[in-house]
Amino acid sequence: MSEIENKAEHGSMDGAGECAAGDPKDDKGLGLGVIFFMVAFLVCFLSGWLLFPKLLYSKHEQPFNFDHELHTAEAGDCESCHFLREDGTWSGIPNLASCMECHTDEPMGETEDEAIFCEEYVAKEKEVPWFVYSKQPDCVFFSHAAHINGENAAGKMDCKTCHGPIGESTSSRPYEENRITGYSRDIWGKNIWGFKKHSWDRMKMDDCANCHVEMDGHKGYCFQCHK
Amino acid sequence: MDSALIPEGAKRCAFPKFMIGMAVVGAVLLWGVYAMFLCWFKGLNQTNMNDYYGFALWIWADLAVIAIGGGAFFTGLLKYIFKIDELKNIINFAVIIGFICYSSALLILAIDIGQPLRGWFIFWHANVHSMLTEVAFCLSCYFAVLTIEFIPNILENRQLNKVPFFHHLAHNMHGVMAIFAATGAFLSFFHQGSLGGVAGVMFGRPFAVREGLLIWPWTFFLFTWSAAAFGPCFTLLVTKITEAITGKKLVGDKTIHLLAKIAGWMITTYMVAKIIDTIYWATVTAPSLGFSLSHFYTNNAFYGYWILIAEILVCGVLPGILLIMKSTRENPTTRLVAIILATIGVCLNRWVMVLQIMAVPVMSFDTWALYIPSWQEVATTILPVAYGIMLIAVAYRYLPVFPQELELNKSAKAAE
Amino acid sequence: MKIDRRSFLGLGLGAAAGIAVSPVGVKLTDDSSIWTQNWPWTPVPEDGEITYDPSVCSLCPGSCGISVRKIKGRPVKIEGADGYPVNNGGACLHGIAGLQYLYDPSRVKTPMRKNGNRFEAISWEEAISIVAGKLADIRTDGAPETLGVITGSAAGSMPALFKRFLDAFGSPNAYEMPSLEGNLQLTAATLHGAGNTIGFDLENSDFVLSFGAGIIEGWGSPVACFKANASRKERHAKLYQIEPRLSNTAAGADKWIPINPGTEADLALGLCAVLLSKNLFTQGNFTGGFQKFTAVIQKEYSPTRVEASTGIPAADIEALAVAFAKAKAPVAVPGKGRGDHGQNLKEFAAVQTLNALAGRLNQEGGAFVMAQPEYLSFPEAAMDEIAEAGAGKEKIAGSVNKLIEDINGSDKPLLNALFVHNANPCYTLKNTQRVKDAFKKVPFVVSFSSFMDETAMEADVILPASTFLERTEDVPAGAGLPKSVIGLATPQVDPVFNTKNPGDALIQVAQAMGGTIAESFEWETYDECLEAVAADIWDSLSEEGSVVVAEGVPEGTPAVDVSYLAANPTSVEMKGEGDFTLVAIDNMRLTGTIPAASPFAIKTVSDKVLSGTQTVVEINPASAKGLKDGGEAIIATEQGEAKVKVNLNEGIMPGVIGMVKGLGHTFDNPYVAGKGVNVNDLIGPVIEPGSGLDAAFGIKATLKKA
Amino acid sequence: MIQHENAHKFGMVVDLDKCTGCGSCMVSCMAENNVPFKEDETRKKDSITWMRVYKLTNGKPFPETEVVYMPRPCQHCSGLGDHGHSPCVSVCPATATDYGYDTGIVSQIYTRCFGCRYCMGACPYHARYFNWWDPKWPEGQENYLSPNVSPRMRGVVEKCSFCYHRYQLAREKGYMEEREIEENEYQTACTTACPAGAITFGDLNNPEHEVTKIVKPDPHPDPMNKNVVGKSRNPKVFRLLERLGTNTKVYYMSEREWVRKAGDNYLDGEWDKRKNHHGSSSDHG
Repeated sequence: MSEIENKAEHGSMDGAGECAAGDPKDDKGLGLGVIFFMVAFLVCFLSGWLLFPKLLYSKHEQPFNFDHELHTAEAGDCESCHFLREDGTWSGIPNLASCMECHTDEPMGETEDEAIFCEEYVAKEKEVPWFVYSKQPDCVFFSHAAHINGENAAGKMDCKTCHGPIGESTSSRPYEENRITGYSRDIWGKNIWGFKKHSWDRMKMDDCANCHVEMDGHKGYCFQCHK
Repeated sequence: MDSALIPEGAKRCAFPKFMIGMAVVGAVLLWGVYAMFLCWFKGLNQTNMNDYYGFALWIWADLAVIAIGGGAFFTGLLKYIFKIDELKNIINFAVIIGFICYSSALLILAIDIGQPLRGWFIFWHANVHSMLTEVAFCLSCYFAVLTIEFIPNILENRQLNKVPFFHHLAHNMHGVMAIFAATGAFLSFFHQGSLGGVAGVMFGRPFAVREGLLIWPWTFFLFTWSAAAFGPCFTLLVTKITEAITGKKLVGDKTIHLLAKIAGWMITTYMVAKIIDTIYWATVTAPSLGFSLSHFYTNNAFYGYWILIAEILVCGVLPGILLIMKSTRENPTTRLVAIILATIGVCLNRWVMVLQIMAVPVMSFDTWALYIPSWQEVATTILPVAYGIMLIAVAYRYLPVFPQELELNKSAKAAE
Repeated sequence: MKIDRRSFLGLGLGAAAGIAVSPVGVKLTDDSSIWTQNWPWTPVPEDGEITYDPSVCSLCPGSCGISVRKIKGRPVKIEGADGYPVNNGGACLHGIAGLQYLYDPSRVKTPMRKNGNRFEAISWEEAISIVAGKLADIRTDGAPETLGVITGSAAGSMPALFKRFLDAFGSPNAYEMPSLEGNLQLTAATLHGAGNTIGFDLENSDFVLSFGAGIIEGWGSPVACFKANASRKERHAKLYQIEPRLSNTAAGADKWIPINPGTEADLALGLCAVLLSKNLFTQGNFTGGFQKFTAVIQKEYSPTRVEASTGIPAADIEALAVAFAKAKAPVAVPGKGRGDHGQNLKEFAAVQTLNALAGRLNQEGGAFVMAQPEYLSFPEAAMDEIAEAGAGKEKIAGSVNKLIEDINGSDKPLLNALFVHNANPCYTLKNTQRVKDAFKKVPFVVSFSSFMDETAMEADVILPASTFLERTEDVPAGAGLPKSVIGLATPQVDPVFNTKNPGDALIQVAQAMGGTIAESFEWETYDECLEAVAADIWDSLSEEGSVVVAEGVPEGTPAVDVSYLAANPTSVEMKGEGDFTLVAIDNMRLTGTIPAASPFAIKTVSDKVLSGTQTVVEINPASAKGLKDGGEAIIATEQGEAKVKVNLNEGIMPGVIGMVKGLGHTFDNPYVAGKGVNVNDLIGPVIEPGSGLDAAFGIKATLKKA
Repeated sequence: MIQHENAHKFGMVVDLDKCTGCGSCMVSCMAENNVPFKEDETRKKDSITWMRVYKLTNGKPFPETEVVYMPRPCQHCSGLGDHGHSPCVSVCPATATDYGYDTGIVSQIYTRCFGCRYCMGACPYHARYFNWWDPKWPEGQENYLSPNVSPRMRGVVEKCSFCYHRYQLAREKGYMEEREIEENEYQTACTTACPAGAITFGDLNNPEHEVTKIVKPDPHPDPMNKNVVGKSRNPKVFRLLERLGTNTKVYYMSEREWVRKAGDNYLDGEWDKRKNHHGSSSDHG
């Protein structure tokens, strides 16, 4: 037996002695400690799960409500407003000019949203500062053309797969932005752990990769989607 | 005033004296910390690195501390696996030195990368082909192992040990230490090796590239071997220094001689391998790529042939011989010379395998690139040294690091 | 109930454990790294629809067609325009970097007035009225001829508009900065009669004999020259470069013939002499005493004599002359470097005469004698009697350099007011101090500069000009081209700052002055003016973006008047003393004139040319005398001295120091100014008798270790 | 790694006899790719130039001196034996750079890179640059930045991408018109800018493309060095450091022997032996 261990034994003896002396107080202290532990644990655990996600994201209302359902009924399918330009690049959210192909500064309907649109933007020829739910960071190059005009099945996807049933929405939900990263919450997904039920619940690189693996058996090379 | 914490029966200097020492070293430490924050907040433009010197002083320091920290795993291996029980007298200290070296290595890495907050990508988005990935994984795992190996020693602190739980924990950990020692040895083999691989796989750099076995270039094995060989020398050196400072004999000669002897044979065998490797590289590998040896050593005074001679003969073969010959090994002076040379030798080897690689031009119309580190680089490189000194001081003062301390200094006690 | 250590321990541990099993840790780790990927201080360029718009670059006389790529109307890249008659696709680095000039830190952002020695911003109205007021005073004093104008070139509607202003105002004092085009016109006037210019059909010549012309260093229309030069490989055409220094042109040439600096004219005449004596020349219609010419040349420029001055062996000279005469389509090209500054008429005339003797005038692959493009027709300028009187007066000097000399020379102010447009004489002309002194002697200087450059800083009022990307302008294509092309620069973006097209500024000044001057400028805007005066070609110009007004080999063999050379004009001598000859080098990556090189261009400059803030000079190791490569040295001439670094370079004649043009700017732009020395501070002008050109190709200098 | 039956292999050949060293390629690259600039760019060892033009001399004294300019973009190595393990890709610990087996282009992803700079050490061409500073543009100048290439942040490595974004845009048009893209639709910024037309860019796997016609790459490993694949069968064409087996996709062409020799390293007298061999091997090319 090495000398350390000898000493150790010895040390523990008087340690035990002390314990014996102060048993009652110690127990209470320990008990109290346990209670404190439980309380602290519960508080932090719950706030981590419930409060933190709320604090992490800031909410922004869109400049005014947009009724997709109405517009699809009036103007036709998604492509009639969100289209590929002649050079194959994606037009994204329509600019004021394309809205004014139908709209004038005279409202067509009675909704106050349209009124706002006509007065604040059409009349003043100001672009609408929409928040883009599906906005990807600058490092991403996403080719809509490849996904809707591509060769195989993979190249003929419908909007819903990634964007969800937004075409059926009658009002604009608030845009949530991650305070740290500036990302739209739609990228990481509603669920704080990033779990998803539908294909459109999340728009992270992994989601692209998974689909690519399914479709062409390979998640592709970096430059395919990065710039 | 802190006597309650000092191991029973052990004599330590007065607390104020101790604190003054700590303050002095602490000042150096703070200087390093300041430089560290400069690098983190202002970026690596604080260094003198450039696009030719992507790897520089820091990476050298990294490789060096990990090499000389190799004493921990090797001594552990000998003590727990090969059951050379004599080494129990130095194993604690070897572990502490290893712990210091590896924590320093990790710290330096954290400063060295351009995007510290993305550091974890190396694990999350690991590229299995990269030697650096292998390094990162093994390094951090082995650091965990070292921590575990260090814990029982901490728990043996007089006060902690009074807590029955801690006491038994320490006791049982001693028991299972063999498993950790084995794991440690295994991990070390790979990260020491892959650090060597880092250079060896650069097939765009004729000064570094080596052929090898499967995916591992010869430098992989050379680095592992050299770490095992020179690591213990550093352990011995630090022990010697600690003894000098404390004015006490802390480890018995028997143990010292044994470890020195083992180191000696390791060094000698390593040098044989290293010399074969160098000759093969100089006469086969490099020429096959259009480079003669003179290309690497004759452009400037700093990277001249002297560096090759110094590394291989003066700081390699010589200490090896000094340590295998009984007479010189057991003569304190020659032994000291040997372990100092050996420590220099392995650091020199790491220097060459990092900085000279960057200095040598590869394109026929390219130029040599020399570099002088900025003060921020120097300060952050000295930081770990200061931190090491402080940790050793604290450990020595409050932990029963040297089992033989009491017995070896009985005579002194009696004299009082 | 007592709260002790253990309670706090519990609290801490509990909190830690609670956080640990919540998403906080993971999310924060991930988000913090994503934060580093989108740092708010790293710009994110806005995306949008991509469009391409054509225009013309007027940064240099090259006048290349450009295509401006825009995102949502925001220019992001300039590229060469495919199919443009001058450059067809390619572009030079300065044009490609053109967008940097839009947002240049040294832009003049609004009209300025000098108050004491600092500028203060004023409104356009105020600026215009100040200028108009001053000028009115000058006229009431009855000295309209004391208004002068310095423009960058004589070509195009803008200089014409300034000239017209002088006419209406009543002054003959219009001056242009030295330029290759100017030198060629002067040469043509001397040999072939006024109104002509000379073009060189490089792309069809099989033997280009270049007298130091930087064919791939910015001579003439750079990109056109690059293309012609590149095509040599397929055409198996030869290029011989005669130059004291291994320039890039010399490096790319089939043969580099080192020659003593400034003796190119001697060699050209020497070659003429050989052709004459060997009877290898073609009988063209030579006038002005061909016999006398023959006699003089053969006597004064015999190979042996020329060997003495040029340092080229007589045998080589004869061989060269024979090779030149025997080639299928040879052409000799004058104009050292960019052919603008430090040139002499003697050399230009001699080289063109060599072409004539070799029968290369108006031959494919030869030298074209072309009429200067006449596409602008201004209505007669209205002139009152003050104007009539002033216009009758004698022009002060024959050239801008002489003008500066005269102003400094006279004790009373020769000019009461001076307009400077598209020029930076206080940087570009030799002995810049002398130029600044002259400017100080002019009571009222108006600058039309886009940038707060060395000359603008000398001005009393600045009417800031929009850059070539912000304004309309007709751009006649570059000097030395074998065809004449007119391009149209159009605004690619609204003026970034409160600037105007100089044409508009001038029109407003004229209208503010009223009377006949206003009558002479009865246009609302410059654009309207241009459309009117360029009416003949306007339709195609505005639709195509360019019009080719002359192309192909001109008809007939032009007369060659050899009287100028027959009189054997004296060659200019180098000033100063010292055992070195300092010569100024044109470097493609820098600009010797305006505007200064862009940050991108400066970034490409070799560290063997600029090191930190020091100019690096080239000398041959043979004449290094203890100077080390990369070491510091003091270069001294009679004009001044400067601290430089030394680059030991085998590609330069022993005894010659090469120093690059285009460095040493002193205005406020940390990316391009405050770097190196301006070679014009070290070299003084030498006016060539007769031509009035500043012919100083270099100066004697000493170089000592610092 | 997946096999693409119709994979491209983009590469270029630079005619050094035509290159004038004018610098258009460098600036076009900077403007195209949002490359930042500093006040002092004369320290070339920390000056970001994806395309750098080197000046080579034959080392002879006046007046025999000769000079040639060599533009050096990223060489887009396909690595030993052409397997796609380029010197940099194989060492990147975080997969921030990969080899596109479908294009042969070596990527660099700035948001993945954490700045260890191992790739820079591994690259013998110094084609990789580190962002030692935060990129800064004089006020207003960020207005000309292009959205097709994302600006880099401090602390990451960047390099030439063969203007991959131009390939992306060309393909978008291709998808739109449901066709393959043409040779001239994807050209790098340096290629289109070169006033001398010294650079030819295209698909080395496509025999129709000009670059392939000039280079005539040998698909079989070099009998003298199995690591070398794609050696040119044109005796005037060479690659930089070909002997290392990096298998670059940037080829150079010159009539001058000393220039071709400068492309690689040779022991004394070795060049003449190899030269002759090259000559013979070029016959069947």
